[in-house]
Amino acid sequence: MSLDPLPLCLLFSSALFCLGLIGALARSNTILVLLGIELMLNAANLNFIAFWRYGPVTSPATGVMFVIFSIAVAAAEAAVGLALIIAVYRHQKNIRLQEANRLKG
Amino acid sequence: MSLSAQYLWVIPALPLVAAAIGALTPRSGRSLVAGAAIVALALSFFISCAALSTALANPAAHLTHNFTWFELGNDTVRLGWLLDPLTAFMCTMVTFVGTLIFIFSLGYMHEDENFKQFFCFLSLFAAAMLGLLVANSLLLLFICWELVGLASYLLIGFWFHKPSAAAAAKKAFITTRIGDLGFLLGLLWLYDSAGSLLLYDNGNGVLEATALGALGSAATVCGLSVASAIGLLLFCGAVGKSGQFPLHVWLPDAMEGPTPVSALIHAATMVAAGVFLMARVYPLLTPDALQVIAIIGAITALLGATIAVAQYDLKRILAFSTVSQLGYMMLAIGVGAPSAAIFHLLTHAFFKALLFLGAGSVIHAAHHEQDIRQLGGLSVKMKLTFATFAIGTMALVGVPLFFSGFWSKEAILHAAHATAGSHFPFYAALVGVVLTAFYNTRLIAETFFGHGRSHAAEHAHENSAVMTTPLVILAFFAIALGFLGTPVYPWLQARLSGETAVHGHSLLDGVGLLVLSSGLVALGIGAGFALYGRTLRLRTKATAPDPLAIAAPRTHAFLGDRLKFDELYAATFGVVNTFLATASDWFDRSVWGGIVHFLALLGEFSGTVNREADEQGLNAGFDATSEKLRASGQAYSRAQTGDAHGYLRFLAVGFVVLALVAILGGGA
Amino acid sequence: MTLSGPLTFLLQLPLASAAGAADAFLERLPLVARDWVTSWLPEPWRWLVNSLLSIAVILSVFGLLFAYVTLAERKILGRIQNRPGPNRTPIPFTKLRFFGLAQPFADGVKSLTKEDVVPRGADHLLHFLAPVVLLAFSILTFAVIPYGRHLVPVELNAGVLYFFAAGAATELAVFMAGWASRNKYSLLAAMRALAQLISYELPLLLAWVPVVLVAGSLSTTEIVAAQAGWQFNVIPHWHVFTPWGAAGFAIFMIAALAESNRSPFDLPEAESELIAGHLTEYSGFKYALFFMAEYFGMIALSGMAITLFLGGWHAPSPYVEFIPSYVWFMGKLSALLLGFIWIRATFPRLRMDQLTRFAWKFLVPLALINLGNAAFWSLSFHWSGPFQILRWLISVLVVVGPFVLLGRKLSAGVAPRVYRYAV
Amino acid sequence: MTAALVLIAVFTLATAAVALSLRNLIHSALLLIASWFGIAAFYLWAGAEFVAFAQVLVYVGAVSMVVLFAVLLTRRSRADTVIAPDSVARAISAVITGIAVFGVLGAAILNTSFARLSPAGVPPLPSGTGVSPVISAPTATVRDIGMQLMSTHAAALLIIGILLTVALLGAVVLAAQDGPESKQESP
Repeated sequence: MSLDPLPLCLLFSSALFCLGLIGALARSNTILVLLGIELMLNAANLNFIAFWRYGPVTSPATGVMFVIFSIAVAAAEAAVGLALIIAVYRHQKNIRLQEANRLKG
Repeated sequence: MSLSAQYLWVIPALPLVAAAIGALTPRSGRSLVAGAAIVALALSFFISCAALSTALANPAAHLTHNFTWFELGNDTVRLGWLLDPLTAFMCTMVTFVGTLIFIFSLGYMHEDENFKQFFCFLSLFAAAMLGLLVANSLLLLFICWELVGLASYLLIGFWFHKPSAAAAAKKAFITTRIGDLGFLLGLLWLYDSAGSLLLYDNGNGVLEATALGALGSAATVCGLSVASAIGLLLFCGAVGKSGQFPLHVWLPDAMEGPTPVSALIHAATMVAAGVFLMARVYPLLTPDALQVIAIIGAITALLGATIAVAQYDLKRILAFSTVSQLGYMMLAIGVGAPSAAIFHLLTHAFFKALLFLGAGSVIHAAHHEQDIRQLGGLSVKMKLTFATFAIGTMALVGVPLFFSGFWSKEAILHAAHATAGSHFPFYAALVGVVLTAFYNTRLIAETFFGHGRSHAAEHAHENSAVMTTPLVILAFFAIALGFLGTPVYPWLQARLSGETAVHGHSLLDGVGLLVLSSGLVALGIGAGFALYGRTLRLRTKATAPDPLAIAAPRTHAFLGDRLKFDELYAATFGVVNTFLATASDWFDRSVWGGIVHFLALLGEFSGTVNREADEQGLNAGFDATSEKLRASGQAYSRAQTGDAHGYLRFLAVGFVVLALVAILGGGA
Repeated sequence: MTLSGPLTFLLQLPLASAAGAADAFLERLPLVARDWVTSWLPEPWRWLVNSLLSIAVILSVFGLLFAYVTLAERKILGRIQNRPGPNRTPIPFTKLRFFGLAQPFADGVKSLTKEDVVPRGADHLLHFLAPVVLLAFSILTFAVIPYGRHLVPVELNAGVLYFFAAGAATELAVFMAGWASRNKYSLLAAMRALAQLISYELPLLLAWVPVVLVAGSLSTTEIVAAQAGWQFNVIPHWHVFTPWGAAGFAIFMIAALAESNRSPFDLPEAESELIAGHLTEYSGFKYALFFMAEYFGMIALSGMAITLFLGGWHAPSPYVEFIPSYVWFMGKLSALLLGFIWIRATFPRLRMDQLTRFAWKFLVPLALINLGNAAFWSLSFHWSGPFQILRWLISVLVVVGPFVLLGRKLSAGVAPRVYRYAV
Repeated sequence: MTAALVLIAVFTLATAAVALSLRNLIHSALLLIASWFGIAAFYLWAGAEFVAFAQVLVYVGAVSMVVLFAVLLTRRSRADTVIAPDSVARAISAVITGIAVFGVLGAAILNTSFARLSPAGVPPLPSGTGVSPVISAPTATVRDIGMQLMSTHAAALLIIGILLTVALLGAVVLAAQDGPESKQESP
């Protein structure tokens, strides 16, 4: 295993991504699932920064830009997601994700 | 204090912002909207003063600032601002008179429930008018021109619940639009031949030597040179906007609007736009075109003065006098004296605004009574209004030496006399002077002297200071402004023609003309006094007949019907229009309607056939297919488990499988 | 390393004081002192000691300031309410009282020796962490404020953002305190406090955005540098002396009052109505830590207000520039803190609905309009002559017009209360 | 430098892992906030100052509050914040899936030679020497970011603004109670 910073950063971010994935898959509380998804988003942001920092193109701040927009979208996503959770809670009196399946075929 | 042409847009932008504030404020924000409108226009006035001082520093220069609006294929459409003495004088006048009228409106419209909209519209109007003045592109000028038309439509029809006001607004809008069509055609033709609509553009503008030379050498069409044709088309727009014969009919009807609107639109600004346009494009006009303009102007001047003699409505008399005075201005342009035309425009703006505001003051005091037969004896009750109104009238008539109208009219007469072309305009103008003096004497006598001939007139009293103060200020200028352009020291004309030196000449040079016109004025006043002044004591009731009607009943009735122009138009254009409409209607109903009915029957028949075939033949097959589709859909829908975890897991596993395939496949 | 290092250093001192204001001896005194201390140490250690020194200085100076602000507050409130305030604490083992100057230390000893009560069933870890987190983040905010010409602990490119990012974390501590107490009233009060903090976060942020817009930087040092210079040598170029700056400063200070839970926005604690809001279940030194963090927050926000609007460490006139910059900073800070105390003694408390309505319907729209105003200001910077007057006029109108309109809307249907039987 | 990265990574991953395995929702949320701090620390480490502070401001200041409010609003009694354990089978399958994904990603990363991605003319960074790579680091000052936001990315900025507004309104509409419903629900 090399000690270059770029692979390390990427390993870090993929580990974070997989943790988020495991959380989203394993937990039944919708809030925790949403938080897992937030973690996955953050892992993607880590990649942007890592490539911006150590990638081939050095000058423009494109990676930073992307992360800024991504954070804004994540904020919107969190607000809408949690509002959805509250709406779901009002309908079925709990927020277990596997019970929210009324539209199944 | 100086102003770069680059910042000229601030002048129209300020009232525009005020209009926007007005549009966005709720109905209750009366004082805010009125305050914003007045403050914005006052600021515009100060900036206009800065512009004026800049322009006067170098009157021959045309300071411009051009920029690209958008590009369309290979053509770039460019707009710009222009600063020269013409623009600067007009801007200063419009903002100053406009501010006074706005202030007057505070009092006049105070009880109106749509007070807020009124100031919003006024600001919009002022913005459009100022935009028209600062434009360095005929396109931008045309856009603002149309905006002015829209604003005047809104303002004339402000009391839209009155059917007559709504009709007058419509009439004004449509009549001016006829002229605008000619204007637009002229613009397109000009763009086609000159390749630009910028007025001044470092030698490439349409008013500069290159383009003018190119136009002059262009081929002729039907005996007219292209330049003359374009000039006359542009003049069409001015005819509509400035109420020249034969499109003058809208202007008197526009008096249905509130009086400050009449003062603003029909005295100071909008009607002046046509004259301004002609003065602006003056370098473009050929002698042929100028001849036509002079004759139209002369006819208008005579016509307006003649009709005004037999009107009873206070504001309508003033309106016809406006028509007549605009005729004078056009006449001046036609005889080659645009600076005299603008001089008269400026003086006229002040004294006509004064007259309209004075009329507004009278009307407001007399509980919205406008019929001069119902008024009378107001000189005692409204001393200040009477004094200022009298000053305005004397300026309008051209009472010698001390009133501005005298000097500006003198300049026009002088130019008309000196012209190389036809002398018809000159004689028409002289007759107009007599008539003007006559009907104004009648107006003053009927309104302010004698007995109050109605309840309203007897109980009128002077208005508040917010209404009388503008009158006093305007009266001052109605006197003072004339001294800017006396033959002895024609400062204004010199600056307008781009000269820095002023070449005055002694009064004695044109003394014959001076004496002649003074005599004509005296004649008119004398005739008016003889006919009206002496009989005032006898008439105490509103029903008493007009002395002129007794003297010449048929002429009076004909004049009173405004030479039956409306009837003439109704009988000619109206009848043709109605006929065409009826014909189209018939054609629509029977011919096209028949075809459509036939097609519809055909469709109905084929539909019946289709349905039969469908029900008997096709349906069985479709039903079977639908069943199959539904079954397969149900099968697929089982994959839709509603288990979000399952979807996510599926996604992740799918990713792993695909990645493995890619890695192993790529490695192989 | 020999002793010659410190000695040569001392010899250079007179030379240093010969130059201009920026190099005046008093101005450089803190730097000189620091370099003198570090010059005793071997080279590789110096940077670490440098940082530790600034941390130690900030902690001690502002710790002491906190102690005496509490004393000053009690004394001044007492004066305003016609009573003497604390004046009896003597120097230990003597009878010297000195107006009760030892009071803060007595308070400290008292709160340290009190029993630390934790409710049964409370979340022990969070109960402990809440004051720690709060205090930590309050102290973090001190890092980017420029205290003097040469005195910025950390120079950050996005210093202002850092300040408010660290400030945002205090909300977390409030929530932790309310939730960990296992007391439904604590929790409710914490929710109310959060609603207030979030509501006033928005005007607070929007109030300083115009400054960033005009100064063109998020760095605190550059914002201070942008306010250098004087008009006619008496009117400093501080942002507060522009229409948008004055409005921004007012909004900022109001929002800062609310953010630091000060009267008249002290609903979360409201000692006279609730017990202590989300701090009900805290006692002893934890309570003191909360108290300390709140005062730190207030001091930091005042420091930021000085940096953003009041010209930072700049002197108000070149004639008094000989007074070193950090003295000016501390002077302005004391003035603002005095203002806080005075307001507390003067204004009655708001109701919850009035509080949120004031933020959302008045401060936020006003701050947004002010942002546009600042944009206009920076776009019209080259206007001169009569346009300069026009610029001021428009800018003032943009501030005053919405202020009047919004204010009228806010107080519509509300009349001053009439006390019919009280004379 | 690398040591700092490893420290940050371990902190972030550990807090995230513990957060996602706890049964107490409040503790999970708070630990996750700590994890977000770790990510902000990573940004700081990588020299993206502005992003780090934005991360703290948005996640710690705003998203965390929304999460905590959501937790408190979706429970009926205090005990509800401690949720029942989830099914073991699903947890095991989740861990297996996660490890598989990590295996694929990790293999891909380790098998890629990133040296050729380094900018031309700059030699690949020496490994393990502890020399700081700051020399070749790209700089993105706040001014650069602001300039780019207002020029190159102006359209994106506007769209994000609209998106946030719409999301805010949508969230309010979703979470707001309807008139008659609220009457039924209030006991």
